Amino acid sequence: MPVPRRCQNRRTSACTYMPNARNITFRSAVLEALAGEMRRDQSVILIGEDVGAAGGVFKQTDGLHAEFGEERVIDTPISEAGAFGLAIGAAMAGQRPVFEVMFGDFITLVMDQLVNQAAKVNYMSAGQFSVPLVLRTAVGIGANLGPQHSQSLHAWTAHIPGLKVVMPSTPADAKGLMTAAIRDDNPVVFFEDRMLYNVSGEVPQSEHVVPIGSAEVKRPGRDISIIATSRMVHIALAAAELLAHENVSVEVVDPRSLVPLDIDTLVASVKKTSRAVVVDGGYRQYGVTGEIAATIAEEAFDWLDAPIMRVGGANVPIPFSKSIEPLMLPDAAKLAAIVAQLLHGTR
Amino acid sequence: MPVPRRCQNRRTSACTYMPNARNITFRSAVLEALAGEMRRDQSVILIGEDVGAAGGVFKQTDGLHAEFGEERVIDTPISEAGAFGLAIGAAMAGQRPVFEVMFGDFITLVMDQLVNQAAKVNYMSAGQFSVPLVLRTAVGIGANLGPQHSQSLHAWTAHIPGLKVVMPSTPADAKGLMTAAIRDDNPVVFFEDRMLYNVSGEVPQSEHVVPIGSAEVKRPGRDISIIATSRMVHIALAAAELLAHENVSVEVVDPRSLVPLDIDTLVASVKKTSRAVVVDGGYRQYGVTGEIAATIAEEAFDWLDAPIMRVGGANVPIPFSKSIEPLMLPDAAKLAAIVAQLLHGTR
Amino acid sequence: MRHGRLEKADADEAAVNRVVLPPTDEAISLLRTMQLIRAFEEQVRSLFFGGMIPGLVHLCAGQEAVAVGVCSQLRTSDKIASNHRGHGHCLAKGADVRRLMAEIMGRRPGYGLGRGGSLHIFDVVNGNLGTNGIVGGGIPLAVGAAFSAKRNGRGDVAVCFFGDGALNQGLLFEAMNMAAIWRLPVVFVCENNGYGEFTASEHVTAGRDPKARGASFDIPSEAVDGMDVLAVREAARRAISRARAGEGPSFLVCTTYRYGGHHAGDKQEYKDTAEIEAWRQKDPIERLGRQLQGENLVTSKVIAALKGAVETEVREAVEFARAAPMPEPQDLGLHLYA
Amino acid sequence: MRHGRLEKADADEAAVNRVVLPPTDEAISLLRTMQLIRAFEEQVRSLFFGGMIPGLVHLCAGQEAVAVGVCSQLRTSDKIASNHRGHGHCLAKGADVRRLMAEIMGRRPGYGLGRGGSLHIFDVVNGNLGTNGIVGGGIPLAVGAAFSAKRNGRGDVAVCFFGDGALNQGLLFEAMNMAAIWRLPVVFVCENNGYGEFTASEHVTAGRDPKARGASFDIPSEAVDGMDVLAVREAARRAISRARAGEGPSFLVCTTYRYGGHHAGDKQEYKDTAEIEAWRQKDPIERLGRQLQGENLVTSKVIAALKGAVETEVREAVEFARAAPMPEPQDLGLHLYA
Ligand SMILES: Cc1ncc(C[n+]2csc(CCOP(=O)(O)OP(=O)(O)O)c2C)c(N)n1
Ligand SMILES: Cc1ncc(C[n+]2csc(CCOP(=O)(O)OP(=O)(O)O)c2C)c(N)n1
Ligand SMILES: [Mg+2]
Ligand SMILES: [Mg+2]
Repeated sequence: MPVPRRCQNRRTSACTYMPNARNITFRSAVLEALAGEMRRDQSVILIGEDVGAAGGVFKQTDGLHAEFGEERVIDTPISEAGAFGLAIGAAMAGQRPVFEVMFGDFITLVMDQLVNQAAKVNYMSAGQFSVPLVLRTAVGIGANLGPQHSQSLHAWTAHIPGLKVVMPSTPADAKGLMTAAIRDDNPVVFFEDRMLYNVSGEVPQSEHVVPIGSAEVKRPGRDISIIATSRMVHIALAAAELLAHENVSVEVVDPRSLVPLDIDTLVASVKKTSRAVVVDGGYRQYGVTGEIAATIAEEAFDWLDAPIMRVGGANVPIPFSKSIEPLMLPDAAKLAAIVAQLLHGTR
Repeated sequence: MPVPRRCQNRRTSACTYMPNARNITFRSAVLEALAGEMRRDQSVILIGEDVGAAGGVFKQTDGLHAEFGEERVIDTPISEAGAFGLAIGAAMAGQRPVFEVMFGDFITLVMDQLVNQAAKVNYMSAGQFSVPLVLRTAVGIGANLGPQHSQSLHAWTAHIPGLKVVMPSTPADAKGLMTAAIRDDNPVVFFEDRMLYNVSGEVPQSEHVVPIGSAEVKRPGRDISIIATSRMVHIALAAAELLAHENVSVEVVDPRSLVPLDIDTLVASVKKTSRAVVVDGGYRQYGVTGEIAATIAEEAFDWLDAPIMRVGGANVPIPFSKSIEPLMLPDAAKLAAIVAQLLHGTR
Repeated sequence: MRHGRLEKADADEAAVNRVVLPPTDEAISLLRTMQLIRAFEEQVRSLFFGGMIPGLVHLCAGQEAVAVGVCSQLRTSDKIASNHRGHGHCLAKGADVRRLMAEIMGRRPGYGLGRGGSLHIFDVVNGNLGTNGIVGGGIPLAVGAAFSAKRNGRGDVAVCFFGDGALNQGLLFEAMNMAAIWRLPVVFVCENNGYGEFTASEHVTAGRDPKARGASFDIPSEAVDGMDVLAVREAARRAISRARAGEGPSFLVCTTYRYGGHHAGDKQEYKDTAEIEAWRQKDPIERLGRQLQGENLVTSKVIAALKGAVETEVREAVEFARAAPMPEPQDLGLHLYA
Repeated sequence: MRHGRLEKADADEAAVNRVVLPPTDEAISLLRTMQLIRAFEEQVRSLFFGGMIPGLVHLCAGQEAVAVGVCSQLRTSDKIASNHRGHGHCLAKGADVRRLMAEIMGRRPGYGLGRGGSLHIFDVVNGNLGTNGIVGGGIPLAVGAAFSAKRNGRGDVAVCFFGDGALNQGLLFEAMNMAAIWRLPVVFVCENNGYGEFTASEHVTAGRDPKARGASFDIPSEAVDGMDVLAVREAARRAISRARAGEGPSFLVCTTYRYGGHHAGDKQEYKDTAEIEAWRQKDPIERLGRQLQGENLVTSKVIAALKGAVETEVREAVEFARAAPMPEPQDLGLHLYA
């Protein structure tokens, strides 16, 4: 078996061999997963606003309508709640819908269907009905879209038992996790940071499945662990690069899914480095960093040399103006400074 | 000035003097606040399903319709999203609505209005419009109401900048915090555990305001801090009583509001006791215990003798059956056992 | 009498709903199923007051004709989505009486291991997508099942049952619009019993004629006397055959009445007794019984025997459920994921 | 020509919408406001392509008659709630051109300190409850303002503007139902421009006649030629006087057209050019100009002068906004709470 390319992970479980890998964008990687699964399984259908002939407002469904037709690529009215309810009913009746919510901010409109129906049907029916469905949505600060078009409420969905929650950071993971999400018999919420759509990376051409619930060490290191989600992984890697110049060896770990959370990989990293920063792009207050930090602290308390720091989005509505929107999230330099402070105990 | 009754708090800030206190139920205490504010301020109106002549499904609005008439106590159609949107518009135009969502599970239906409108209007309009509104809802496991009528999603609302989130545990706090919530110029989400409605306590007859954002030490202690919300405060107090027999001195701290969070009072307690357990009645995964534990750990790391433990609702839909619903939450004995383990390092 | 405005619409349609007596076997089956539901609800009520059922139960006594008339036209592979007042829908769609009772009593042999209760009864074998604790929640599920049925092309249909209260949930309109544009094989069945909880529907529902709400989407919409199982059956037959034939959705507004309170324990202080009495005069079970006797198709003895039989069946179900175990601690975490 | 089905409804109502020419001053003011909006949108478009406006902007060129016709009948204390295509509504309701432009460009003197942008323009002085990024989001806000106005008893009204896309949001129906049962002084104004984003409304909207959706709540509902400011003004006058008189809500379905794409930058590949051309022939500004000239109320010179003046006003606003500062770091946290 040839040596995996670009695989920086020493734990084999999370390390993926990539045959026929090519450099493609995150957008194309998700599209490849969708098209691949739609070819493989007739019951996979795509439902959303302007996902059809228009190919999605971010061109994230481009070509699917042409290939699979309007019976399987369905443009809905602007009726998020009803259309998502419809998708759940279709899933209960044997379809495998991928439902798109155009902007992550609008998942607020489907919460009743998601929480009170989709997440609980398998449990309430004692397994008589399942809800094999993917809810995908584009999120992310940074495109000057303002307070109602930039939020990522992944913390909400991670709070609800019965859902799985996925947040890919790389094109390969995007393809592998979307494939796994579609094949999963449970409702999976799939958050795509739209600022990653044009980011490229190596992605296997053939079928590629990344199991949901496996974290990956994206960069090994010794001195401190940065646990980062989705786009924050890239900022963490850039910060790690900056810190490498100062002889700080940073390990970057990407949980890849929030539910299930691969806590073992996270804890193993922190037990090795004894220090951790958790970085996430959602609002910081009562966001996912608290759960992750607290869980690690419970499991690795005796290994910790410093408190686990948490970095998240500023706790304000997301302004649209170019001058201040960037203040919502840390950049690599800011994150590196936080890490440096933590290492030198000057907090 | 006479000595405050029943005040177990050594920090004067959080300690309330209670003139003319009588023993009344939590339900009556909230009702007193509503009636008091409606008398004081003509712009206070009450909007909800069956809140009028019927007096609420839990009799939580009993008598208000008779006193204030249908112009101010408004029965809505079963249109949660629209009616809540209406309340927001009314608030922007000068009313001070108290909007009731009958069961906390149904707040899922008003999330778009809450998150994308109410929470952001003051910010987006740069203070031109504010949204002085209270969203009250009854929550709580334990009445065999099943998966869609027992959830408390306070963690969600606490995640959204621009909202305040209140969770009273005692009748006095319920009155004082509801009064403060109605007077607040911001959207305040007010969670009432319906299992507390019949719990009685001393409540001042006259105007009583508890500032939002002030935690209270409900029982002072030396060995360990239990930080508990809403009904969990009572379980914590019962556990503390059990532990007192084993010569363990437990301090019970009630944040009373999640946003703003009175982190100083929490940290002061933990710095004193060096150990903490955080207890909340929502689903444990990605719930509020993570944020509270992680925040305390950040601030009091060097004082901690053990990891902060977190106790929450089981991570499953809430079953209705009498035999297993009680397993969703800890009781006093279970909580006492967790504390004992933590103290004896046998975890 | 309140709840009268809808009577009017009713009357307007009387001509359309001309009664056609079905074959005797089928008529008896309609009668029997209504009796079964009535007997079931009576047992549930007494179990509730006897402390054997925790939580909340919403009984459908008085409304049997709607569930039975509609479901009589469905086959097993057709789907229904029900609401909080759903025992009748479940039984009419073929639910096992014992498993249903067990679920309502929180016992392990129930449809959901006794963890869901009355508000959450799922029955995959009979195509029941669930009773539902969310007003309106089941509506789009049925539309989704209809979407799936259309894809599968085997002529299956879906039905959602909901109350007049759900007429004001925006979800209904979204669902109707999609059903109409995609010509989905779904029937929207409103059980208009004049009240949502303790509030008279006329206080919260605009428009003289609820049918107009469906008609605004160009969905064939008709008012039906929901106390007449034969009228319901006829209207359902028309709607369901349209659906099977690929002609899209229909909307049936069935005027009916719940004899009891919103939930067992509600004293109904918001209704006057004359109103209740007037509606009891229209009892759907009595009515069909009279019709069948009038045509000499059955005797009062047969009717009594049928009634006795279903009462026995329900009593046995109660015995079964009473003897059945409660869920065990290890059941708490089962089926969280598929 | 697509977007034609609605033309039909339009024609049916032509008789009702008989044009009444307003006093000259007022007619000129209508013309001027439409010109102002057109000039404003043209500037916004070129600023967007010049990289001076980040994010997304949705322009209303072509639709001016609706905003202007309706708002001409409102007083300052009346409220409006707008949507994502809202610059016209803001200007018609009296917004300061400079502050509006500054907000859209993300500058500190804007209505929201330059933090909200085009989708979030609030103007308390002129009773504007905001443009809105959520399709349908503004509708219940207007209904709430109407609720408040009714309580206050000063005869104020509220108007919500929304597109044909919002016709399918359940929120609209919930809002209409409440407005109807409580007879609230609110006017629902649908700007039916035939498309929601890249999807033709006929593909996603059931029912031949959108008016029927309002009528199903017994709300007086009329189709209006939204390219004719005088027709809009007349229909709005009727609706608003009903509202002021305590006679409750109305629904106006105004057929109109957006000349440009869904947002600046959308190339409109889903429209054919003949369709665009046909609609441009109905241009509301040209039309009113012709009507006024036809009645010899103004000359083409006056019209040109008016146009020149608003163009200057807009250019000055651009200069103002360009020179204005961006928000500062400390602005990030301002106004989180009142
Ligand atoms: C979304 C939602 N809102 C409120 C409730 C509380 N609730 C349960 S049943 C009911 C009344 C329903 O009335 P209707 O639809 O007419 O059905 P009926 O009870 O009359 O059969 C209400 C308000 C709920 N379960 N779900
Ligand atoms: C709830 C919601 N869903 C989807 C969108 C994305 N979106 C913005 S505008 C729009 C189309 C709206 O169409 P219409 O209401 O007809 O207004 P128009 O753009 O034609 O003026 C959509 C789908 C949104 N902003 N909000
Ligand atoms: Mg009813
Ligand atoms: Mg449109």
